[in-house]
Amino acid sequence: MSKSITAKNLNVYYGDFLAVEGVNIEIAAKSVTAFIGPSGCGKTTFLRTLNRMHEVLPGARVEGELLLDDDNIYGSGVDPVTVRTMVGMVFQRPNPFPTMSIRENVLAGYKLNGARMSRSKADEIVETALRGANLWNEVKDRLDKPGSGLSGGQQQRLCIARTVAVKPDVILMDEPCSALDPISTLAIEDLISELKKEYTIVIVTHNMQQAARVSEKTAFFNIAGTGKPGKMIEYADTTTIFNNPSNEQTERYVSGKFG
Amino acid sequence: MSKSITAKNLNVYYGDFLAVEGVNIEIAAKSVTAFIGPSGCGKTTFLRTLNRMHEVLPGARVEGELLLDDDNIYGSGVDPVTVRTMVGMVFQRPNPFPTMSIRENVLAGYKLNGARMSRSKADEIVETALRGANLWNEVKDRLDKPGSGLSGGQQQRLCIARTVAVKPDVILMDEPCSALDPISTLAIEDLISELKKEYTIVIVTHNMQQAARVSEKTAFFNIAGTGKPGKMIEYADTTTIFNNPSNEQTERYVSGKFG
Amino acid sequence: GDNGNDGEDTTTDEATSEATDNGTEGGAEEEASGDLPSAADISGNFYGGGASSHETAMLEWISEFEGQSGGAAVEYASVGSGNGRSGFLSGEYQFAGSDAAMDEGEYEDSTNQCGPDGAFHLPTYIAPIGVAINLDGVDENVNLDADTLGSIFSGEITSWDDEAIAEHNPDLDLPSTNITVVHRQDTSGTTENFTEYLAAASSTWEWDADGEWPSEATAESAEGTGGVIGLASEIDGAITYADAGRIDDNFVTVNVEVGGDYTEISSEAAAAVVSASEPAGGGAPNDMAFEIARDTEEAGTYPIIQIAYTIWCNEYPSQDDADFAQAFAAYIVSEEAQQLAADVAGSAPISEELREEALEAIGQISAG
Amino acid sequence: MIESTQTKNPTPASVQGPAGGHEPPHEPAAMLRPNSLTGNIQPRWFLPACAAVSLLLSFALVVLLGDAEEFSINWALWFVFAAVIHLVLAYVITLVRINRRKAKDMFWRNLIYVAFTLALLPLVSVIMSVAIVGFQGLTNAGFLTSDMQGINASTDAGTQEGEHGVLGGIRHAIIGSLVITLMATLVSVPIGLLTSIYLVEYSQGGPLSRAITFFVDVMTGIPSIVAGLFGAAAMASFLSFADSLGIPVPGRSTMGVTAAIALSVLMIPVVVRTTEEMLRVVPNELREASYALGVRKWRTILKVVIPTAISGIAAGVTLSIARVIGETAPILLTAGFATRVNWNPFEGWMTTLPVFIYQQFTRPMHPTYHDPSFQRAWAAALILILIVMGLNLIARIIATIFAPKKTGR
Amino acid sequence: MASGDRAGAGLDRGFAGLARFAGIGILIILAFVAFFLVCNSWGAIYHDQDGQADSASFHIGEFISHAWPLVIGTLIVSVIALLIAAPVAIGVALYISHYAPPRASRSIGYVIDLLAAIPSVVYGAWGMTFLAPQLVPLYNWLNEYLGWIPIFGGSPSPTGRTIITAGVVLSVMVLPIITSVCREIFIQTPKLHEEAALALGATRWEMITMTVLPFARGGIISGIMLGLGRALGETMAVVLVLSSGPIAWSIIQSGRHDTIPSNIASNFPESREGSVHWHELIAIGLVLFVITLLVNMLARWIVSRHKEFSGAN
Ligand SMILES: Nc1ncnc2c1ncn2[C@@H]1O[C@H](COP(=O)(O)OP(=O)(O)OP(=O)(O)O)[C@@H](O)[C@H]1O
Ligand SMILES: Nc1ncnc2c1ncn2[C@@H]1O[C@H](COP(=O)(O)OP(=O)(O)OP(=O)(O)O)[C@@H](O)[C@H]1O
Ligand SMILES: [Mg+2]
Ligand SMILES: [Mg+2]
Ligand SMILES: O=P([O-])([O-])[O-]
Repeated sequence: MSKSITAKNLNVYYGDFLAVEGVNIEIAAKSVTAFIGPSGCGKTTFLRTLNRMHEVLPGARVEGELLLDDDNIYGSGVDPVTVRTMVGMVFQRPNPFPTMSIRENVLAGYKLNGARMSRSKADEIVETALRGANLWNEVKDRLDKPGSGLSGGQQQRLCIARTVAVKPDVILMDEPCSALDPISTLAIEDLISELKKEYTIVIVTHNMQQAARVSEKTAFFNIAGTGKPGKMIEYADTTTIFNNPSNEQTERYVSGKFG
Repeated sequence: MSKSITAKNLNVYYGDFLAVEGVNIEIAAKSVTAFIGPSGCGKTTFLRTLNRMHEVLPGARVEGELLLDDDNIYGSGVDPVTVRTMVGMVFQRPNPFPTMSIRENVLAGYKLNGARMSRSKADEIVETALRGANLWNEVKDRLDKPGSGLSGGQQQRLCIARTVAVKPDVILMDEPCSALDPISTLAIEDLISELKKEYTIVIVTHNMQQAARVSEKTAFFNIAGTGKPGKMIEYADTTTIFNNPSNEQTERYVSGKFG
Repeated sequence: GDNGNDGEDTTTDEATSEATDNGTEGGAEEEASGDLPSAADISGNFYGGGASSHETAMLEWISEFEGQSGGAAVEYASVGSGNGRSGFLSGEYQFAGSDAAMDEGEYEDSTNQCGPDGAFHLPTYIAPIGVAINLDGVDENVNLDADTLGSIFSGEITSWDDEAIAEHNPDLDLPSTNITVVHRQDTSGTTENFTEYLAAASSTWEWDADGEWPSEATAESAEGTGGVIGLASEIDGAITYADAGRIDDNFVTVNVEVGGDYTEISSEAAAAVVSASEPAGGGAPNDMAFEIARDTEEAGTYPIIQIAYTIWCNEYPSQDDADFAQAFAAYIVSEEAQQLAADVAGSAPISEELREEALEAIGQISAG
Repeated sequence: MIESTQTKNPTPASVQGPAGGHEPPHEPAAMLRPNSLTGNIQPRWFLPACAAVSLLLSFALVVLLGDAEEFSINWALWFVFAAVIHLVLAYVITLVRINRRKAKDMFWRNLIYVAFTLALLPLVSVIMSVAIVGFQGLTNAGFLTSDMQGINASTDAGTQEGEHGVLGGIRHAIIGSLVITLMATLVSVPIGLLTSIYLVEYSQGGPLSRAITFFVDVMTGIPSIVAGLFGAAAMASFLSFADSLGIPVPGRSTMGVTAAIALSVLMIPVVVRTTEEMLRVVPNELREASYALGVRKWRTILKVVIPTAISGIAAGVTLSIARVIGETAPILLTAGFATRVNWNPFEGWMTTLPVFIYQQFTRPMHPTYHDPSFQRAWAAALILILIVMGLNLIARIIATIFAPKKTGR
Repeated sequence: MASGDRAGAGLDRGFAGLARFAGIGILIILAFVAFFLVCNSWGAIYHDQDGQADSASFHIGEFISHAWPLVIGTLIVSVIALLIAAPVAIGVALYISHYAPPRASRSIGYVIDLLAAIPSVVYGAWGMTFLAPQLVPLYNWLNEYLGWIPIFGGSPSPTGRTIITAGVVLSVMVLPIITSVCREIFIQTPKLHEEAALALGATRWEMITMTVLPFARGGIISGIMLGLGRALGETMAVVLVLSSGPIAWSIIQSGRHDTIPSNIASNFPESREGSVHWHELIAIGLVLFVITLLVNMLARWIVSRHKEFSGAN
């Protein structure tokens, strides 16, 4: 499991609008990488290119190369679905399936793909995933209730459980903890630390402390102004970014002096 | 403007499920109060009772008294609509009106009564509100574009601008910064500090530092277990809660030792 | 189903009387035309469609015929004469019912389905068209001549106590109620025959014969015979025209002036007009289409009639079909069947001469 | 309530915003923010009371306006007056006691209530008309279990003379309706649903999708009789074509399946338009959630998008079935008019309930004694309504099983 | 990893192909219908003078003078139907989605759906036997007090079988269609947006105008178009209810006005296939087709003007 990611000169467009420009990054396998940067700078946009979710939007397209280990996921003949089974994603807004129960939500990755499994096997997957997302105790008595009846935080953890359940190689997380309380956040962070033994993890966060706590490397994105494309300004070890950034913008951002 | 809030023995139900039990709290006018607590403990639920948004859900109901200054907002003959004009709310998830442009979103509250205002007056309101929410520079060139085309953080700031624009007495904020980057967060926090000169503000947050930074008083909510009702455990000055809480649960929570 | 049996039970007395009829008549027919297959030998399905005027009689005939047959099933769809003829010509129907005779083009088309001799008409349903009046205070038939009828239906006379009406009815105390003309809104054979009469016999009626009511003379209209009767019975002072059999007790009818006398509507008077009419000529060898003598001055005739035809192939693709057609057509023209139609639908049975001519024609039906 | 006057005339202090220093007080804020909690709402008894008063007043008005000699009530007029008085009364009282916004809210709320009542009136009226006569027809022996074979004017004459009750039944028409509608549904729903899936999920506004949308719109305007003509003509040419190829085919194009084709032409656009609309409102984030799990698009559509929209789709399908199951004109031209049961849509004629109703209603069996035919017609109408109701119920049950569980935010 | 699981990708393409094929299928069906109509309409404007063969010529003017009163009649009846049905239907849909007690709303929706279940023949029968007589006093009243307006002039119908009655009956028939579509869309309005409006202190009606109605715009128009399609094409109900005739100003007179479908249905059974009259009937069917097309294009245009503000994002 787990793969490395390499972006080479990646430009990301919404129709004619260049949202992110010229990203070059190398993300090692079995590591946690954090993306930080001000709102609107293109963190989400870039993250979505890593599992080809970007192209789901009409008119959205990508230029450049993006290698998963050695394969260009934007190469011809590459099936985006295969990419997405390898690269899982947790969204900024929790989005459990409203037609499904909590249990079904966790199993969605299997069930939606038509996988058949024994009841006990399924139970095991559900429990492992929900425990991993620190949600098991809260929902174990109402696994058959709809997932949309949970609180925001519970919903987000449900979405994490759902992603982890299918065991991808890479997990992308778009501000996964922004709706969580510190305890759940801590649990998710623990989970991340544990997952990184096996998976490559990329996380977008606004919480510097979190970035500092969980990630080994950090990429700082910034945007020169509205209508301008976002750019990756600096990419280095997390400690370097937070303590000794080489770029002045980064320095100002991490020290909160920005804007 | 600005009003005090007093809850007396407030029980909040979803149908038969008692979600929050026996809350007694006195929130002074022109102050900032933070609600903290683990996910699912009923912070959002309780907050929504403060402007009678709770009853919008079918089957949801409230027992007890809730005084705005001296008037029980759950008293007979009280119009929930009036309550909501006095008590504004920013939601956990940004929810700009998708069918309106950015400009219209900000003016939405004014447009309600079909009030006619001059173009320049409207422009002024829009600019003031957007500046206050630290969004003006990012959107000033696309005020006529739909609000849903913004990034998550931009959307949330738009919602704050929309709420502030109508100048309510009390502003409730349900994790308003959970989708924001530090800079926007800082701006919102500044905004809160400024607003509290005139308004009463209640904010739900998972970010202890934020609670510590912006609030004068903090209420800690907790839940004994799943299916049990959430309770307000402790309510005191923020410094007391964070440095010298009288309750052991609070102490464990704020020090991150919980769970 | 079960109910079908009930239905048959109820008609047992008729059926027995028919059976005896059949015994004598059927025998006579067979002698006359030689080799007409009898109903009892017939089975299978047979489809027909066309004029709705036929429908009531046709359903009677079908029930009886099926009862006598060895498992035959006949269906008749009342889709209108035009559709009936189209369906027949395209082979959907094995026979058609039509209020009007085929024109030349249709006759030519019929050679596609019906062999080189094409198709021919049988006058199987002769129906007097009654002029019905719903007028409070009048419960005797009203006497009118063609000119007055023309004036009434073209909307020139608007009140029942008009001079022109009173003149014909010295004994009637006519109220001053407004006249409401009710006519068919759909194109119909009834309208065509009625306007044909008015056009031929009335000097006050300005329009040509047509299946569609002239839009200049428009008044209240309704769909179908049932529609006009239903509507006219709701309006005091209404006058309409309809298949005699469908005019109920809410109405009085018009005795039409012919040759100085007022003829009351009746089967005999209707049949008399057919005798006075000429064959149309042309068409298939044994065709029996008619040119009705609308403007006859022969006393005791009732000239507002319509002759509805059934149309048959001279040559059917299979022997089964030919046998079926012969047996069913022969049944339809039989005295028994014609009397049955007269009883239930108020039609005029065809005369003995016509029947013989018809059986002659039916005998010519062959298989190709 | 006591402070209502105060509400309308807020003191300057109450309208001043936080930035009020440099901002003159303006009207909007005043109306947005009344400074009293109470008195801004009408008491619970207000609406019923107002309605009662309106009913009484309009009753008086109707009686006054009506014939002086003859005491009669025009129900329609009563309803209209009552509705108008209620609307105006509630509006004015609210305007005077509270404010314009509340009055407007009150007005629209009442208008919606009136609209709802208005919609119920014809429903009740039609159902009563159908049910009263229809129920009588239903009680006739064998009405559901027999067909019309052998039923004719003589039969009804027998009924008139009291020899027996109303005979004949609609078994053949029920079977015809179900078979033909089922076939039309089997053709239309998959085509319609797939097309709307194509429009919503696959096409990105390309020329093909624009062409489809355009032509589907056009199809909604096909008069049903033209659809019937088309069905008959299409089947006839298909049969002659197939025949010329030597494929064994039925000799006549008049049969159940031809009617089903004609109905499909009418049904497809309804299915497409309703389901398209329902698919469009499924939030994109659900699709993305599914894609992100590595689920293929077709599975996402089938297992996420469609279940989320299922209740709307079910409603649309029911609507389209209801739309065609009541068709008369196209059936006559395509399926003929049978008096007996025929299960086989590929051979022989069939009858459907609307055709039967139309025939019994417009051309009663007996020339002058119409009662039995009318009874059959209304009873058949009642059965038809019950059938569609049943279908509706089934659709709803299906919808509820798969529908989003509507709890939470 | 280059090509992943081929079977899965194949299925995906297969499904996409299937969906596309269904769309193309519709185009083909429609092409056939259009071909059928156009072919058979041609004879209405290009034919020989009665009886005289080989003297075929164009008779466009004749056809137009035959068709335009029917077009007007059809439009009148549809406009009346929509004017009554659309507001009521939106009201009913709102009642079901936002005003009725939550428990009751399902069954109420079901009850309204029942209206769609009633076959048009029954509406026709109901309209002619029950509704039409009820409306006579209204027509008399309109004629007496508003008779100076041409549309209420003439002599009011004694039976009530007028174009306006037909319009009312049609409005009842299209009501459930519009209601059903609108209701389903209204229910889909995101709670989040509704709550946003309420939190700003909107009254229920203001919340509806701010969020529900804009969100449902496309759906409402779709529903209305579906209803219009039904109104334009409705045959039997109009045949039974309307006492038809030539066009006139007054809409409360009977024996006046006719609609395209009812005219086709009334005259079709007696017209011989291939005759000029038969071609004319098909041609006015084609005209109805074109009318629908124009109306729908207008509707699409209205919806598309606000596309970027649609509710799905
Ligand atoms: N669907 C879209 N169409 C067009 N532009 C978009 C779209 N989504 C985002 N954008 C624009 O692209 C830019 C980058 O947005 P993105 O959502 O990636 O920011 P972000 O860094 O994730 O911000 P946040 O921290 O607020 O989530 C922004 O200017 C945004 O307005
Ligand atoms: N609509 C609802 N119906 C039933 N139960 C609900 C509903 N919304 C929330 N609950 C339950 O009420 C409890 C309190 O939920 P609430 O959303 O108030 O938590 P919270 O403290 O805001 O959590 P978070 O920090 O995750 O937002 C939870 O157990 C939740 O599952
Ligand atoms: Mg983002
Ligand atoms: Mg919450
Ligand atoms: O028999 P009709 O053509 O007059 O209906």
